[in-house]
Amino acid sequence: MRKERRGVAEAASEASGQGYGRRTLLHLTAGGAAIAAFAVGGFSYRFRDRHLAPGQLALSDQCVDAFLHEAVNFNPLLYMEAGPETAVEYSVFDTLWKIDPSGQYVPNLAERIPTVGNGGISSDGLDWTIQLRRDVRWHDGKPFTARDVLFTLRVLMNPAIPVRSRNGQTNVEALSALDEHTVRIRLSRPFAAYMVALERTSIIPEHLLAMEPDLTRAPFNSRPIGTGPFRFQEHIAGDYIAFLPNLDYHGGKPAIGRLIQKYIPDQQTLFAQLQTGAVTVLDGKGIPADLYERSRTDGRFNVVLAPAPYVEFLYFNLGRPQFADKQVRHAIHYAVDRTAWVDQLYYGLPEATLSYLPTSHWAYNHMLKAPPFDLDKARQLLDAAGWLIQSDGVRAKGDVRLTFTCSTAAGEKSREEAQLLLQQNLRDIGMEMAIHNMPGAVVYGDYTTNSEFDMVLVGWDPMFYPDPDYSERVASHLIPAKTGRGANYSQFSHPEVDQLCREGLATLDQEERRRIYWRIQEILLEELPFIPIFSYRSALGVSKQLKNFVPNPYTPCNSWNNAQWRMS
Amino acid sequence: MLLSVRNLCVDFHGEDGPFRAVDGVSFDLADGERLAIMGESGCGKSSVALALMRLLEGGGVHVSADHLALDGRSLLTLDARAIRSVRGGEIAMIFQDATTALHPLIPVGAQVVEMIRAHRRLSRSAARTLALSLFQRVGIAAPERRLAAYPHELSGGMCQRVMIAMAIACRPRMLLADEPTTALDVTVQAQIMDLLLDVSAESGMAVILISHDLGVIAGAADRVAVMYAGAIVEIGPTETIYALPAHPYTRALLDTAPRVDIGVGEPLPVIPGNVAGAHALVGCQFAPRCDVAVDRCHSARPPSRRIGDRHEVACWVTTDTAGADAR
Amino acid sequence: MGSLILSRLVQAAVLLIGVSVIGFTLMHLAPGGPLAFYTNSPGVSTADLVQMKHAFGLDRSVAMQYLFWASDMLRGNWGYSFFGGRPVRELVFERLPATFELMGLSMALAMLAGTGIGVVAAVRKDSLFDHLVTLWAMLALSLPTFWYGLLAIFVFGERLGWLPVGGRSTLGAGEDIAGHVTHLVLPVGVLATVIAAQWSRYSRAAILDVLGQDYMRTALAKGLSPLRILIRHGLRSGMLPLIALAGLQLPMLVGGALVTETVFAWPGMGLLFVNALSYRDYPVLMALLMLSALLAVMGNLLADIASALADPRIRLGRSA
Amino acid sequence: MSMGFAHRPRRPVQAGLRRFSRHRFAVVGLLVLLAMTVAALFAPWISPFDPDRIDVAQRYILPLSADHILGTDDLGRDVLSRLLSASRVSLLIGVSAMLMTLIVGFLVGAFAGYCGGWIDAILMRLTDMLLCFPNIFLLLFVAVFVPPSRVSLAALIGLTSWMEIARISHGQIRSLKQRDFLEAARLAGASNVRIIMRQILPNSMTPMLVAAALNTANAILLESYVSFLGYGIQPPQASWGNMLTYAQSEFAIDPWLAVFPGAAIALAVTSLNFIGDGLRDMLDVRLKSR
Repeated sequence: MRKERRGVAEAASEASGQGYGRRTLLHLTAGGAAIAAFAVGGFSYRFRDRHLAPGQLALSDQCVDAFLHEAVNFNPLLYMEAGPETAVEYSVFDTLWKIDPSGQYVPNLAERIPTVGNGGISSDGLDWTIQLRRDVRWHDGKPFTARDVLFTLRVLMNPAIPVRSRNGQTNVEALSALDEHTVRIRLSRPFAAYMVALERTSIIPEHLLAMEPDLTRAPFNSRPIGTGPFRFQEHIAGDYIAFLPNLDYHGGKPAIGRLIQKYIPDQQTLFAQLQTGAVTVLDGKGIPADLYERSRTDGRFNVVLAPAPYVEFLYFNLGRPQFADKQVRHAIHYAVDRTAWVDQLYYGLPEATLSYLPTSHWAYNHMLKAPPFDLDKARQLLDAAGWLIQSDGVRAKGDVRLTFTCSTAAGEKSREEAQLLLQQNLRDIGMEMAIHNMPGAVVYGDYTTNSEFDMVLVGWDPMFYPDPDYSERVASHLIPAKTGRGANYSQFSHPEVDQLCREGLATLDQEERRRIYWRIQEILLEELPFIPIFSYRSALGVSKQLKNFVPNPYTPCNSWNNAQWRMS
Repeated sequence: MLLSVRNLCVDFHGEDGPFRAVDGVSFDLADGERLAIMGESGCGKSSVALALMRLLEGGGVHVSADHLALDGRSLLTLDARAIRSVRGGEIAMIFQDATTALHPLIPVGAQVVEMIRAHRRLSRSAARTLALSLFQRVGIAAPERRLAAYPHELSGGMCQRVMIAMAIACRPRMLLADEPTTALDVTVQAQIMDLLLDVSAESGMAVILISHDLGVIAGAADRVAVMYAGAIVEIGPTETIYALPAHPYTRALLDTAPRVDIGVGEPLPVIPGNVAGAHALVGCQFAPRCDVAVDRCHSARPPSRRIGDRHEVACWVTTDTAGADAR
Repeated sequence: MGSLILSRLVQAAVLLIGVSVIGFTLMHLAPGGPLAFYTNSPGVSTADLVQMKHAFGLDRSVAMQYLFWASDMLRGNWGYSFFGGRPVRELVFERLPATFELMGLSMALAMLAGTGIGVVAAVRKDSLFDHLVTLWAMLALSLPTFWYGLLAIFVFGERLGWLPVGGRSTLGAGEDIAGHVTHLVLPVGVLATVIAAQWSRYSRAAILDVLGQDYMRTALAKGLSPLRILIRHGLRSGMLPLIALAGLQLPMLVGGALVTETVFAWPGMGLLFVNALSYRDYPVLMALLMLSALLAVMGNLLADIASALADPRIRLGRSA
Repeated sequence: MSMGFAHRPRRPVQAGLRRFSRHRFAVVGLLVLLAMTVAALFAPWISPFDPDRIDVAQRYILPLSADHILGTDDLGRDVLSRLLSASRVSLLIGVSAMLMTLIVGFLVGAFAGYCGGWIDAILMRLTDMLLCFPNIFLLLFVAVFVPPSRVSLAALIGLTSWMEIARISHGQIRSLKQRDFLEAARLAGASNVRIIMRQILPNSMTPMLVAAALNTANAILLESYVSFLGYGIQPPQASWGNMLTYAQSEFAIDPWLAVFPGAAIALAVTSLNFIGDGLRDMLDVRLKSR
């Protein structure tokens, strides 16, 4: 059977010199035509879709702000993913006031910042009167009024609408418009963080949304109209969002010709795009730590360090018998090699901290002392507390073994490596830590909220950052596993902290507050419901052409001043 | 002589090592003559046929001959174009299983037309008319309709008729029929053989009939060549071979004749041993199975010697005796 | 023909229902859920979660949820994404062109080149060319595509700077066909190379199979030219299994470029799928699953029809 | 056999082995794979270092320098030791996924083919359907809902790629059913299970063997894809896939970190593919190459 095939094969190959390849290809072309048609379909669809692209715009005038994640919901009250969606919010929408890099509030839609001094806030801290600017227009030309502010706040207070955060608004007792451009808000209790709550609240247009039957499904959410420095132009899903400058912006006409928010899901690709100049800003979480060294010497772009309000924590579940003993938590703290963690695994990019606040925060307690990385000390502590090494090499006390899991959202390399380092150090002091990482959707689900974890490695910010309030995560009445609300997942309960949290929110005097939060941080480091490791600092890659790019440690997003960005 | 073959050898260099399938075959064929090549499966008879058409070249197959000529023209030195005009044009070939030898996706009529137009300058419609008449000639009923039929819609016999129609389409000088009836029912076999003889007689076409079926050969061939392990061990007029087989192998073959009719394609059970690989032995290839072999048979290859009128045999034992008789 | 299509359509409907039930159940039995993302947002209270659960219909039993989903689907309502609230159909259809373009182009190129290479390799079996092709195909198929993708980005994008390394167009360049083509080069190059390697194997095997057939020898014995034999006799039957295969690869148009799209930031379905997976965006996931299943069913049907049309031995009306 | 020619008598097994050994690529593949398997089996004894031991002071050591033949990674772990340890996981996943594939595929195919009728129709149409989904699509869809581990990954890969085997065994059984010996077995009073295990299984073994080699290769590749998309084997355990994935970001710092696991995957997969090819030639089975 095989042999005569040879004859044919040979005979056929005789012809190959006579160009049968070409004819074959012709035949095959017909076969591939159907599939090629698909491709052509793709092309034509694409170009029909892009009629908006301004042919005459100089590319050099365009700023490409690139993120690892994609913004999908542009409604500033509804989106969930901080980062790219916040960047959309800052471009298209305005808040009553902003916060500048020095931590000062700057009026935006409001005429001035309300204070007790200027009468904007009543002396009991309950009545807030806010004067609005009269020269602001929505992108569709309609004037901005007090009705928009009231509408926005009412949406936040409407329990039927799943907004991103209604924090602070729960303290609102009454809302009213004194006139077209004056808003009066009455709080039910003095609430210091309300300044931040409003700083975080973008105003949405009442005239476009009041009639929407279901705000969560409004077309507005994908074609937003705001008062901000940039007008939404187009969104190519999975690709980019384009904005054009709002020529009538009340804060002055933005300097860049076109702002593009680009979505690049792979870190390596994102970085390569920065190097080739296809991307103006490598934004969001920035350059991964392991590329930080190299990016500083690359020379094709600037590296801008942007502190972010997130702190990396090891959160204990105090409901677990292993962690109920404070000595175990302290022993683990001794086994945390903060220096290696920060300097080696994260290449010195973030900043070590001993509190839930970054060290640069005004309320940071500089008296906190870091325990040394000392495994012997850890062993002694455990021995003294009666946790003795068993035959299997793992410590135990009674029938409680020092065995537990540590979870985080899978896929973040540096963090997983930190887990490995910790795992090794803990093994050396007789604890068995199993790594149990899961996709984010699982880790941050019931697993965390119902306190089903042993230990999680997370990066979290204070609820009202830059306000130092942290009651949401430490107050005993906010343990979701017990009380059904709050975010005190470690189930920490400490009467003095509860009391201090209340006091801290009730006063507007910063010195008084500093004293209170210093004490809270002191207690937390002693009680150790969680171990703070470092506060985040992103290494942003910024094209040398881009001027006025100034990161702001008090905003979750670097686009806070993008009206001032300029391409040279 | 129409066809003259001297010392034809076919060597395979396959995955199982080098191996000589045809080992020094020589014979002549006259115009209109019908020669049968007889032998067990695997004896190299089909290789001879394919070698004549130069269908075995390349890919580790080597064909050589001292002399291989059709009408005095050497077939071995023809270029690709010339050999193509010989194939189908001067030598046509039909195969054992016509149902697989026809392309399953092309209507049989078109396959015949293709053959015609490959060799004769005829318009498509003229070729089709010719194909129609050929179909009638080979006894295909309702030829109009059958032209458009696909092989799988026809019976095995019908397919073989199509093959024959295709083979005679270009009036070749010679027809190679490689086991043309093996795959057919006994009743159909006879019809096809009759048809084959008929058309060859009519056009004066020479035929080489390759078969292991003694019955078929007896009625069809003028001369018979008996092959064993790649070599012709005996060749002579049909009556002579059947009546006075000279080679022990031929004798054994004839003895098993009744059984061959039953077990088509099976090795001959009564000849002890298996067919040896050609060139594996120094002496006579048949010696290990031969019941009359002498020492010499194992040490030296017997040459083909003439022992009668057009009757040649390659056997030490027979030729020695015959030679003695002749002397 | 009609009855073939009809019976296959019935089968397809049954299958689609099966796939949807299995997919839906699997999704809902799994740990984690779409609300996890909201949970992670510290501003969302437990009461909000309950409210959201209700809004998404997640407080109903899985069976009820399925019925609601299915009846919506049948009425052409694909549902709304849990994240962003956009209609799923809109989300999917705005991604389709990009994926079709990338995958369609890659598959077309790969099938052309792969088939050509495979045919030559088969015809010249055991030649140096054949061995090289075999080696190439094996290597191309032995490393994950993301590896090639990252290598290509590193070499052609970052180091040499010849080609853009991600995205689908030069941003803001308008209708820039040249720019568009340069963006296609790397992802299509990587995908097409891998698919072509596969096709060269398929077509080589198919042609080798054909070359061993009796009718190929007949064609030679007829004195036809080798070119004619290869094309009219060889390819005609050699292409049969390939046509069927091409039909079966139809669903690749949706999911085949998953990894490549991630690497090259290609705004297609693959990215949508990966994101929907990590967010547990059930309506989007179900839509993609069903779309893929639909294409699979269509591909099967097309393969059968194509085979039936090309091969007279397959009687129409009876499933192959 | 349209053309007969004499062939040397040789026992089929011998002939098969000879054909396989003539397939030079396959022989090389087999040797490479054997070497890898032996290395994997003895990994704990031949590893120069503890594969999981972190020593940040010793990181990014280049290959062929100091004690680390293949260098160290970003945590200062010995790359060679990790590769060896990873080969245990990856090969194990490959093999167990393959076994899973064989078992599920064979059972489905055999059951369908043996029962015939509507059971056959349903099972085989389902098989066709699943076969149509891009493998990675199906795998990811399921992988998201199951926490990744060696066992679950192997099971997932196995459960999402049994369809080809089912088709093969189905085809085999349908053709075997035509033959006499099944009838004979049934007449002799053998039970269905017995017939399947004793008659059908051995008879459909050969083409499944070929598919097994190719499936193992496929499983190893799939593991790397799943790792890339973040659903793979968890640290600290190394697998070729996660080593490759982690090495991505070090591509510019230390490309060797991506080269070695890549080479290991390529070597294993290529070897398995060649072995599959060689087996195919050796057993001379006509596999529909899908």
